[in-house]
Amino acid sequence: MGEFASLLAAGVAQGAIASLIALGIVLLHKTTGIVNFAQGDLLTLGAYLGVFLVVDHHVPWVPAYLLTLAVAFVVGMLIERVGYAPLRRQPIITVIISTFALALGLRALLVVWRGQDAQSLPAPVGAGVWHVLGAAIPYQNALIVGVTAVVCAVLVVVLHRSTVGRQVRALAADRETALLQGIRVSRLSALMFGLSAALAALGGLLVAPTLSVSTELGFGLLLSSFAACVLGGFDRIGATVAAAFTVSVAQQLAAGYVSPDYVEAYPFLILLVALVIRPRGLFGEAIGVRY
Amino acid sequence: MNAPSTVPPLLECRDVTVRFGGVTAVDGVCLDVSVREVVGLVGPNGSGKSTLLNAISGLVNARGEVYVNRQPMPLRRPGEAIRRGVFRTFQTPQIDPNLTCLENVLVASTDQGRRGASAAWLRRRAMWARDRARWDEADTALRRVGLAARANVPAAGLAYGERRHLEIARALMARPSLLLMDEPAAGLSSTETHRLADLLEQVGENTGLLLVEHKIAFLERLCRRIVVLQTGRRIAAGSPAEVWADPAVAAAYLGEAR
Amino acid sequence: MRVRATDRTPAAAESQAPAASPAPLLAVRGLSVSYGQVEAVHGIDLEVGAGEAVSMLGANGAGKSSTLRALSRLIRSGGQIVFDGVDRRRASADGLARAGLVHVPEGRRLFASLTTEENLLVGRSARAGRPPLFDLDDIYDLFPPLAGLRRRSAWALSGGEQQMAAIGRALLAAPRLLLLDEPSLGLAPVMVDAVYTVLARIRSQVSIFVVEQNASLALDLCDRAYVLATGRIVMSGPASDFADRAELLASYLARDEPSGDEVEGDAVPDVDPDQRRAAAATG
Amino acid sequence: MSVIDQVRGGAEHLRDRAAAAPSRPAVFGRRQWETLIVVAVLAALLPLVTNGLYLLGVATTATIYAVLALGFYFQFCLAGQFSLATSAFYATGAYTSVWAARHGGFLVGLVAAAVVAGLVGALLKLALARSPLIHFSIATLAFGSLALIVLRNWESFTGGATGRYGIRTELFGLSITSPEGFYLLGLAVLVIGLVLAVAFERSPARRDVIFARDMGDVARTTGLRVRRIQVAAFGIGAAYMGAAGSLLAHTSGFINTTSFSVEISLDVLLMVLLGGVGSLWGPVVGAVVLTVLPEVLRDMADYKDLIYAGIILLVVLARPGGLASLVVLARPAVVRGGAALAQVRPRRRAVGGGPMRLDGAPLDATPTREPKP
Repeated sequence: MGEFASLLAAGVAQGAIASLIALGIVLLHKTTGIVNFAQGDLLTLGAYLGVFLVVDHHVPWVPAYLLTLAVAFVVGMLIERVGYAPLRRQPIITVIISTFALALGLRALLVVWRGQDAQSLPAPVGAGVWHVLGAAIPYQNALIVGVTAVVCAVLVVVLHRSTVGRQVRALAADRETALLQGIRVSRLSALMFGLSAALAALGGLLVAPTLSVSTELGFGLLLSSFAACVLGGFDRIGATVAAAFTVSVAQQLAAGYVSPDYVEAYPFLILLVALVIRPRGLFGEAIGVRY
Repeated sequence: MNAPSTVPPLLECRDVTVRFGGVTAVDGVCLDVSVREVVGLVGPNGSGKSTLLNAISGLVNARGEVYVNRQPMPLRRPGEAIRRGVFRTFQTPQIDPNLTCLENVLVASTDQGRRGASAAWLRRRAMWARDRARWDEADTALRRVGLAARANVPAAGLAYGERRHLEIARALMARPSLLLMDEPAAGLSSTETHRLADLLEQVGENTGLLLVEHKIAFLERLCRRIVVLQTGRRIAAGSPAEVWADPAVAAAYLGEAR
Repeated sequence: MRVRATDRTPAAAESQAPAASPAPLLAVRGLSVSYGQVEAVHGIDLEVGAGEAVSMLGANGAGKSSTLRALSRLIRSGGQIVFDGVDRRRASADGLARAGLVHVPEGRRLFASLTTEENLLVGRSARAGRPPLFDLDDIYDLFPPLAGLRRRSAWALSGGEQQMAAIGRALLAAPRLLLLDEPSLGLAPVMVDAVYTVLARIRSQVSIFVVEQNASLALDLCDRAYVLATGRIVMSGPASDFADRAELLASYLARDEPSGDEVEGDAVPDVDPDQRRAAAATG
Repeated sequence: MSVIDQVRGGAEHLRDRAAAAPSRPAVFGRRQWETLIVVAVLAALLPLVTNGLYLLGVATTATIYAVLALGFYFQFCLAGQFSLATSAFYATGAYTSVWAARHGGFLVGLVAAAVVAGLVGALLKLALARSPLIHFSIATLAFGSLALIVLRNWESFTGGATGRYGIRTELFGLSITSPEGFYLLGLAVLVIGLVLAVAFERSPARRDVIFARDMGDVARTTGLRVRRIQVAAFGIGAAYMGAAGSLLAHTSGFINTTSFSVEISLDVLLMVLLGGVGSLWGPVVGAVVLTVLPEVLRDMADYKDLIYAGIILLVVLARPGGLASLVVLARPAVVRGGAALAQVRPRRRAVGGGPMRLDGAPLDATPTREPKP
């Protein structure tokens, strides 16, 4: 029993990180149609900023985390200016490829700034462990799940209750008609780039204490977040978060009970099998064709 | 044109229905086109004309039955119609800017043989022979629509009217038994509209035509029978003269007479 | 004074300015839209006075929708667009909406994934500080069927219900001028009547410019009307001048092709000069 | 696939141009065969110019990446399938070749690598045929990672982490060991790849795959079997990548899973973008440039990626057509250049309605040099 619980706990924690990144990707895709391949490297940026502030400059972890999110937000807005706005008329694939270039550039900057050797970020809640149902759950994992739950709750409330949330969903549904309602579409797009970057950076800050921080950190996690986005159909936030947890828990259970050396392979296997059955993702609906 | 009753039916639509969420764009429409008959399909904006064409050519989810030469045709699959000789053009001419005019026509060739990679690598001689025959056919089609001089010009450089004619050349290349046309005369000057009518008159001699169009003078010259749709339903059908006299049609366009 | 289409004068009929009213709320001079698509607009002039209701009639493909999309800055256009005394050619679509020129698009285009009430609330984004003309309850009074559909997702509404919600959404923006693009499109006659009854009720509070095919209802609602055919205004004048339905139907169905754009093509099939400019304009 | 047939095909074209074919698709007018022969001859002279182990090694790697990039050209530029599984097909080809070469030398290994990788690619595309572009691209990213993990754990086939070493390369009975030999082997495979690519371009298959890529459902209503065309094109691309894997194994003599990281998929993508997506020369130019560049930047290793990113952003923002459209040798595809040509060339009316050459000049006129756009 203990082993199941600990696998489940590990899966839930990993699912939380994957959902933070996936949320950023889906929100951005819904409002701008762009899939940002630099999302993973924004996560790495968040982790490194955390290390820079907390380890190098002994900033207390709450202001350090807030400052990191603010910086990530600004970087996200910059990416919108450099990688999205000038390519307004280009086909989507050119814009996606420009996010590739930005990802490469960001990773190179991090290498130049922090060098190659791995670093680590101490867990803000200490390295203690909880014993629940025979499973040893590190405090950090609990913090990850807690923060993610709060972030998701805030997002749902803002999107469904507030004016700006309704405007974001309107923009996602029909950009041209959103313009006709007087919604400041270009400003909102920039905000969405910032928000998705901040979500990724938050993911970085939370996962850093559990793994060693290297320039490749983000890209590895990105793949399982993409799997969640595709399974969620790139469309609905609830479906994406559910898919993120499903994929991560399934991965941990399969690693525990089937064989550990394929641990990284399971999310991809799940994604491929799901896509063969549901070409548009588990929850994706057929998109009406207009001629 | 011969009376439709004695001529075998080419296209038969029974209760074709298309629904987008709460909106019923096409509502149980029945429509027939006989072999070598030219039928007009008219109606105010939003009456479901284009959606009906999309349903027949498998581009939108539709319910109901459609028969071609009395054989049932499965809906919702874009390739089924052409396999039964039903070709369609679009409201906005669908031209591939990355190919030349000739290539835009050649792709519709009914000769599917020796066109793949294996032919390109292993049987080039046979491939050339087959392709030259296609070139001749495509060249004649381009001449018929007056674009022979533009054979090698990339389609991206064509003016709107020329794109419209290129799509018709592609239709000729496909040698369909039934041609569905979505507002072929839209955006054309009156000269071009007359020229298009001349061309379609020739085409209509051995090919069935179903024309969605607003230019009534153009339709009257080509069609013996016109079907009128309003809000997805068929509200009138008959010869052009009968249709224009029908008060329901005037109401469909102008609203209820006050 | 009504200028008839068959006159040999140049295509753009000069519109007779109504009795000396204050500067028009919306004044359009030489509006032209050219792109590879079907509708092109060739230099039209029109006006809507404050508190006035004006209609633009025309058959399919006459250029009605292109005119509205140009007015609301969704597409680029030539000519001058003066709204509220300010030339708006540089304005963005969302900026113009916030200035009070609110456009109810063709085909209603509600936000499918939002509920009916959420769609209405989004309309307030364009109010931008203007005192509210209507609040939510007023909308449910004007359109009773919507009261029962607050929580329903917009994609599940019928055509008529969607049209009501689209107009309600625009009214919540307290528009200074309401642009309506074919409100009768695809609606059953009983629904069209319901929509026009509401438009008649709000006439006193909002200036209206409605583009329509359904001439009789539009003419009942409006003071003046223009008729557009192949991108040119061929008739304009007070609504009473358009009683002759047969003639109107004739211009709708392009029975008598306006001779204005007759082009003598030479042996090689030449292209209508407008089309070539259109293609060139789009590059 | 007999090489003689290709050469005859080439000669056939030279004869064709003189024969007064009726209006013939313009793409056949371009001098692709001549360009190919010039490139092959020039490249073959390299061993005479230098015998440095290091330089020939870099040149051999350039040929391998050029074959990989050609495979990506078939999948992305021609068929429009944005795939990130290049490294998986590359690895599959390498290990298959090592396994097959034991039974019949390099040629058997090469063909086996291409066939197996090609089948895997075709099956992947077939299985995901109805997925939209973004879903498919991410699925290929997943497939790439999955395949590498499977290969790493498939000890019997791949030798696991230690990999395969001491790979011998026998061709027609003699064993190739010298750097010149490896380079010429790489060049030979690249030239065969180019011959097949040019033959594919000069056939109806090119227009079908481009129409299917650009027009989707409209192509289906026009009668094209879009799924079959795209599965074939994706499979052919994967076969090229398998062949490149075989080349890597036999010219480096040693492979293990670290030689096939996901970064290779990114590098090949960047090569094609940098080189140009408009013609089959783009990928080749991009591959050579991006293989040589890091060697030149050797001392600025840290900044390598930064410079890459800068170049790519510049190319994507400034010249969507990529470098190839600048290189004189790589004639721009008639498609992109054609539009400029159409305007530049005075419109010549057919005199007396006689048969016309494709570029509008009356038949008897000698083919004028078309101005470079």
